[in-house]
Amino acid sequence: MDTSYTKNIKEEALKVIKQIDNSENPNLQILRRSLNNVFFDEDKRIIKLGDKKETRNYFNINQAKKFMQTIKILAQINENLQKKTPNISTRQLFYMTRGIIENSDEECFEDQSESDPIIEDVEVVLDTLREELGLIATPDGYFVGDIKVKDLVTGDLLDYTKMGSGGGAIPAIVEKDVYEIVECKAKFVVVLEKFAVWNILNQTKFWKKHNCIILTGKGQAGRSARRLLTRLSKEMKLPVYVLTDLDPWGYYIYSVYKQGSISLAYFSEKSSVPTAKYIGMTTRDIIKYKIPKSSWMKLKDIDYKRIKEIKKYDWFQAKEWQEELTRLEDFKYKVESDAFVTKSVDFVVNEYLPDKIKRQDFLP
Amino acid sequence: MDTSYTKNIKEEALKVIKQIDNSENPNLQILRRSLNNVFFDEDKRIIKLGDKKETRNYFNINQAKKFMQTIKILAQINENLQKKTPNISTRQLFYMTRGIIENSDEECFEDQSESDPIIEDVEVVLDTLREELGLIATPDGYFVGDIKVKDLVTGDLLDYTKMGSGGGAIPAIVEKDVYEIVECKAKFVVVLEKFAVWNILNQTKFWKKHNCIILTGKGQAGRSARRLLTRLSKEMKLPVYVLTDLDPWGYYIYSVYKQGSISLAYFSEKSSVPTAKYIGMTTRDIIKYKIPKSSWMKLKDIDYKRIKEIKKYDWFQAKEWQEELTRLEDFKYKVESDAFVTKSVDFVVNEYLPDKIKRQDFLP
Amino acid sequence: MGNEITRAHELAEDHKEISVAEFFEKNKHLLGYENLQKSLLTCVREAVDNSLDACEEMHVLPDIYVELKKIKENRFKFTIEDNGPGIVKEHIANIFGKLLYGSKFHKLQQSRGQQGIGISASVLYSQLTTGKDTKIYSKIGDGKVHVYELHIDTKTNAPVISKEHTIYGNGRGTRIEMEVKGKYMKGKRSIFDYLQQTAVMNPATKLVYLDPEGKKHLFDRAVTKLAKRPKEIKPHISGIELGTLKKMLKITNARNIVSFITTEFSRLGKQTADQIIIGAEVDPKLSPKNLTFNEMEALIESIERTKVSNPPTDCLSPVGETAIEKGIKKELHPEFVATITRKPAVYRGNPFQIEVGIGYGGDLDKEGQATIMRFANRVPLLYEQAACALTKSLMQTEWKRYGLSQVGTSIPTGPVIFTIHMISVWVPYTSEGKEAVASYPDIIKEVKLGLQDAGRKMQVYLSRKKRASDIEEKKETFRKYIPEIASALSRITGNDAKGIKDKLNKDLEGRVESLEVKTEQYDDLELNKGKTEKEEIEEVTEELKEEMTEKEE
Amino acid sequence: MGNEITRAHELAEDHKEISVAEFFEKNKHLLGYENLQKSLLTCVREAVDNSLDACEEMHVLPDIYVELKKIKENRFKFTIEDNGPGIVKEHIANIFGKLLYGSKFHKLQQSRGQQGIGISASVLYSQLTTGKDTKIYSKIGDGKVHVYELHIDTKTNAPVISKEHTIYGNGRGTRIEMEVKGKYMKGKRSIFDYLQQTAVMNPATKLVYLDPEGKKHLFDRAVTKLAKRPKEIKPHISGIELGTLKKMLKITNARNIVSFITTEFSRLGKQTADQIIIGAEVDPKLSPKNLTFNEMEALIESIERTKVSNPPTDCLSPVGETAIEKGIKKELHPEFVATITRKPAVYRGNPFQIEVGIGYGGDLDKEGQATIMRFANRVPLLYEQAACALTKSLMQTEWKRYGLSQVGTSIPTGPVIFTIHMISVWVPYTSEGKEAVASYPDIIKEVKLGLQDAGRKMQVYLSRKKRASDIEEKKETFRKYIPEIASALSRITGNDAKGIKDKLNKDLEGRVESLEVKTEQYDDLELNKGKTEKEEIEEVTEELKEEMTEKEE
Repeated sequence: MDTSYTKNIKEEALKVIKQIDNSENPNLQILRRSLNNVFFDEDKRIIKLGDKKETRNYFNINQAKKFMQTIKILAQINENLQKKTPNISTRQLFYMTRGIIENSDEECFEDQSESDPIIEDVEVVLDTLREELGLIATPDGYFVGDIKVKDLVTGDLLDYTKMGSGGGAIPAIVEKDVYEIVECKAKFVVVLEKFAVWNILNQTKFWKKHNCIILTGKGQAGRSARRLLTRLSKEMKLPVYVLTDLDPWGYYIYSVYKQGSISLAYFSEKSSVPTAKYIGMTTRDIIKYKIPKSSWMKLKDIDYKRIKEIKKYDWFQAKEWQEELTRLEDFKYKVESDAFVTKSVDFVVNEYLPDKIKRQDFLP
Repeated sequence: MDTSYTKNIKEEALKVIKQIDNSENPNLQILRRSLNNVFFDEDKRIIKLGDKKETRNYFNINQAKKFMQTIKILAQINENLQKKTPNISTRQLFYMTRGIIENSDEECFEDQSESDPIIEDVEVVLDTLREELGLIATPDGYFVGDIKVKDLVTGDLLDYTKMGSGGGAIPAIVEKDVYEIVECKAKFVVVLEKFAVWNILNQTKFWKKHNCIILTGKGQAGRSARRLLTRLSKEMKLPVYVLTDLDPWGYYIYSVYKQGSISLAYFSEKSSVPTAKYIGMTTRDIIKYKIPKSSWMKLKDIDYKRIKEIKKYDWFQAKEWQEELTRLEDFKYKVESDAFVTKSVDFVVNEYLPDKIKRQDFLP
Repeated sequence: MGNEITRAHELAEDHKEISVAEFFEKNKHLLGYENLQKSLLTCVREAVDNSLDACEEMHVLPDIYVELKKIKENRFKFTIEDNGPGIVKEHIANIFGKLLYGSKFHKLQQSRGQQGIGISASVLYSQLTTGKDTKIYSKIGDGKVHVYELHIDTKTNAPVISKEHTIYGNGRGTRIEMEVKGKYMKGKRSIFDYLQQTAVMNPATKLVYLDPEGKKHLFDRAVTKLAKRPKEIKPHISGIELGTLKKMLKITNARNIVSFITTEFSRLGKQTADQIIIGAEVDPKLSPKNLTFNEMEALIESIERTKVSNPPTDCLSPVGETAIEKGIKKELHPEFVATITRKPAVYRGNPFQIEVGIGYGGDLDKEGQATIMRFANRVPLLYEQAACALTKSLMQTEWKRYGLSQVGTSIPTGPVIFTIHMISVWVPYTSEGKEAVASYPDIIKEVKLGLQDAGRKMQVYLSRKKRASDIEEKKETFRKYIPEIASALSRITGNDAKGIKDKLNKDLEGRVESLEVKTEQYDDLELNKGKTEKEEIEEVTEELKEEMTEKEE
Repeated sequence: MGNEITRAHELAEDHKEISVAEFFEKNKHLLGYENLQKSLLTCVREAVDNSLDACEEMHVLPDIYVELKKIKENRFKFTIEDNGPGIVKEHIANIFGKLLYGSKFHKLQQSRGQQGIGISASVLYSQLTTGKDTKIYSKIGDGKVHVYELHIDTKTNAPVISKEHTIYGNGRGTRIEMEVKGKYMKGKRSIFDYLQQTAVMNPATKLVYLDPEGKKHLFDRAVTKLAKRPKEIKPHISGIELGTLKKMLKITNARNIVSFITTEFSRLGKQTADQIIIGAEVDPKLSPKNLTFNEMEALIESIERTKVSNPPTDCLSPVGETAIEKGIKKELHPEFVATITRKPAVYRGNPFQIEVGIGYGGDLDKEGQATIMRFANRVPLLYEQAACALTKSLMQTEWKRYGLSQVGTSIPTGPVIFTIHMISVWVPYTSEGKEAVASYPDIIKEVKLGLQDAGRKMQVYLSRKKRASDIEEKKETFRKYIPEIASALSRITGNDAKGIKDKLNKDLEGRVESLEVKTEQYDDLELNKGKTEKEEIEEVTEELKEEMTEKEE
């Protein structure tokens, strides 16, 4: 654990004590994480936080409790870091800081939904990621391919060509200081939204035949899957191709891998793959590959609404995406990647992916 | 793939054709999976299906569509087995059989919720598990410990002492014919409901110190986690201890590992660990280990309702469990296993588990 | 002190008698003249009711002509002409020019008008709002036409005749022309609506209506036989008030108390009279004039304890199930009509009878709440629907039981029309506006039972209809899946798909026939599930008992 | 043909005049005698109203004694005694024994009774239900007591005096004793409820009530000054009907049309009269008696076009904001009362005035809907709440704007009581039962504006109250988290927790003061957010315009 974080926390605390001594309104300066301070960096092509700061005052009725909670989370993280406790989940941190306020029956945190945003505040205050502060999210996802990683905590050498039918689990923390990529012969990465599709690729040894890494975050990507993909792209310089469902939700999952998300803009800066390509499924593929009608599902109101929203996002302004979104609206159906099997089970393995990659037929 | 299944399917189909030829009401005989044919086998201490059969007639307005659907699923599975396609998910099977009925705009299956129960019907008709029919559920869960497995499909040797910080993923299929346990030096298994707790045990190498396997199904256990645990218990004769949240939902998760569930009674027969023990958390532990109040959460109406339900289940009739359930009602709070950290982060590792195991302080 | 005496005397000087015409001139809203739209309708209603009553009294098939002409903004000329008996010359002035003058007030007989106040109030309204006189033509069949123009002197409640002459003319009938302030509206509670409803419940009537837009509407006869003329009856003894008894005792010609009871009241035999008198411990030979106050009280109490037979029912003249059915079909064109004429019943000593009609489907509007047409003695009730006992009874009926949609105790929804008709020698309106029937428990009970009777008929129709479409639907379902089954079985076994398909289709046809037989049995089974009429009567009676103890009258 | 002539003549024989007493005997529900409970209340109300009117006419502080004694099941003896002027001997019989006999009918003056029908109807009800005569004692201050026992001959609508004598006695006043059939109930619309509401809106009155259970209730005076006596006025010209104009033209003594207009109508100067006449293009020198029908119509149309000033308002005597406040506080003990007496306004030529009171909190019931007390000329209106314009106006008001909970356009909920008082020389009831005010747009408008006026006052009170508790709450919140902050900062830095805590607590106290100042500013800001009175008037007027075009009268 990096002791610089405990130093930073102490500095913040001393600033507040000084404000109190001076009878100022005790406050913390925190980068705003609200929409109006999130923007899409056209150059770097990622979603970033701006530099607008919010002043969290104690003597403001809407901020008082949050101020107290922030100080309390800082104190607990400080203690965990000092004691070098194992990594814990945000829910566990919630319990550690929850305690009942004296002379009342009110809890410091009523609910985890109160502590989670404060953790994000602390991340920006200390300019780091929660993973560095000993906090983890439950990981979810698998990957295989010709890559070897040394786990610096356990000392194990993990060979992702030898992970069996189940594949390798993406661990909760994949930061350099604990998870060192020692060798990578794979030439690109294919990310699959759906486990079932990844599983077909794994069973048919697609990764071996095409010498690539196949990775799934099982739906909307978790933190460590995104961090891992970022490292594969930035450190190993591997091209990344993403295959999702043909619906606004699938498009968005792709965009989160690529540019990050608004709600976790700060994390996005450190977990994005601006060079990622969208391999499919696209509306044009439906015709091109004659995807049968039994794979189609009617778009619902909520889908149309989501398409409209996505159309407005800065990072969907590329002409290709605007056209694709319009085509989807006109098409009136969505197609889940699970549904590729209606063509044939190995269609995605032997026909669709090889063909798309060969022709480099991607959306940006 | 076992060709006996395709033979069985053909026999079923020929039976139906014969009925049609004889102008009988075409029908299938299917073991009932409804509550009134599920019972708790007091001797074997598992939840089982009885032998009541249901006749699914075509010329019955409430059964006609289901009859058609059953035949259609049988035909598709038959085809998959014959073609030896890779394993697919139940959603993928849904898409493969969904097609629109000719001369109508009705689909054979409107929704996956229609095809899933038919798959269960097919399992009982063919007296097998879906995993044997090339169908998988998305796996979820991790385990580590001194055990080595040979993956007979890939040929990989999987050493679960060398899986790094992330641990080994439980694959979707852990049946003997593809997943062979070649060595197991671990002496027992600790099952953790929560990933966060498992993660602390893994980080602190609890499994190494106590020479055991630690396994988490991340909440309510999936099919492959239950099958794996069953094999560890039956084949390796390992004692199994389960640690869940102190609430009716936690108790029930334990009971599913141990005796199976009503809704999947047929699967339960093949996936249960009647010798498993409940290690905690119990209401008595709250006092014994002085679990602080900030770990407690008020029981809600829905919790009380669930306690009442569980109290009635045949497999919760043991005196110890009845008393425990009453104590929980009286206690009025639940305690999540995530909340153990309020004592200290290593409490569960260094104090709670070793002490409970040493004293063999379990609920049956 | 002197001052105060003066004050009381001063105050006394102001006291004077008020004419009933003055009273109603100021309180015209009590008689249905509340606003321009309703006032216009009230004028038409009073006149049409009178014409129908007159025709029926003469037992002639009514032939009525109504015309409304717009004179200017909010001003109409209203003309009505009938083929009734006409009015003898001497009475014309009083009938139109005096409030509280009429032939029906003291009679116990089912009729439309009751108070002798309707048409004269229209004259009052006309003169008040336009200053014009009303013109009356009367022919009684003697070859003459008596023509009057008149208004009312409100100070004296007496007619003022401005013109009067006689001309020659054949036939019989009355024609009225008056000018009134009013507002013409279409839709609900319009004059068209009123006339159409009148046509529904008076199916032997022919009505022609020329509306202000010059459009002519014909409501033709559905039947050509008039219902029998209701008879006049004596009062019924049950529910009599002490004050009324006292008055009757004073003016009777009966020599003793027994004959008083048997002659002055409806259907009271000597046996029952004796029973009442014994119960009251009164000397039966006593002259009615000599009864003491305590004896009268004892008599009242004894009457309350004695079970007396119901009044005669020949005083009531229902429209009849067939005639109502024809009336509904002719005007509204539903696909199905159920009608029920209940047996006569009694509330507070007054005989009454309920007739219910339900029309379903066809041309009726499928959207929204059902239409309710309420009638009292064949007169449509257009206003105060919510306050009316007939509506309340309908809303309290559980229509789901009979196959209609209904939210709680509201009006059911769907393509349905209800007609509820109450006939009685004395219809208890909640106000002189004659818009709503008062909620007497016995009336509510009868209406509910009538609705339930008709509801059961409708339910049989609806479930038959549903069964038939159910079978068709089932057949279609079975047919639909056969190709899928055949193809799947063929894929598994390699057998010929077409063979399987054809065999299954053939089998289906045979099965549908046996299915149809079975369905008929279902029909019976489901009907048995409903409550029997006896159970329903008990249920309704029970409900009403509770209500009565709450708001006893 | 001969036959038919006979039939018309036959029918004619039945026609006869009906006495108004007979009419109301049969239609007693029109006068409030619908059921036993309501009938008993109606008797008490008519008598109390008469007593209050009589005392006010003599300008004496009313002192009224009411007693109800149970004789047997559903039979009561009702006694009332007042300290009014008494009734001169010659008028006693007619006042109690003749319907439509009174002093107020022809007057345009604000008073309780209006029709000369109330107390004589009670006598009629009493004799009808119990057969007993009514006993009246009258003292006009001349040392004598005139005692009468009488009932009504309904055939002739005339008093029948059974006993009559004079004894000696001092003072003034009237005492009535009658026996009636009735039912005694507690709770809503009970006699207690009615008397309490009367006490609220007649705060100068002292009422003593001895109930059938022998319990004595005192409703004492809240003020000792009677409101000024309302004056009689002439009719107002606006909204006059053609028929009325015609009648007035006939009986006037004015020599020409100008003086007719200026003398027979309220507050009409020569200038306006000229304007009307010029507008009608009528010769101003014309004698009123010689106007043609067309000229009358032209006059009416010109009146409708001419803007005339409102009628005088000294004919109205409001209770006043302070007196109503005292009345509400004395009887109901709320924590806050807002009262508003609106300026007089006019509907259809009749001056009227609205007074509104809102009581909040204190002893009022916190659960359920607010209580609404409606009054017309100081008389509580107990029935037909939903049909009343006063209630409708209240429900259409947006109470959330004034800090109360309200679902849609329903009665708001919470510990609130509303009093809505309409005074007028002519209160337009929807029926003779005097239970609900008719929905004239001008009345609805005034009530809404009155409610909004009072609502604004209440809202200021409620938001002040809320602000004060808000500050306390905020302070408490800030105090609460200080120990947690101090301890956490201490854990991080090692600094002394107590020091940080004390410093923060000290700082908090200083800040609260400045907070209180700021909060006052908030108060203003929030009030500004609400609509101004002018905007509200415009809004209400706009709404009413729409309604009027829909159901124009």
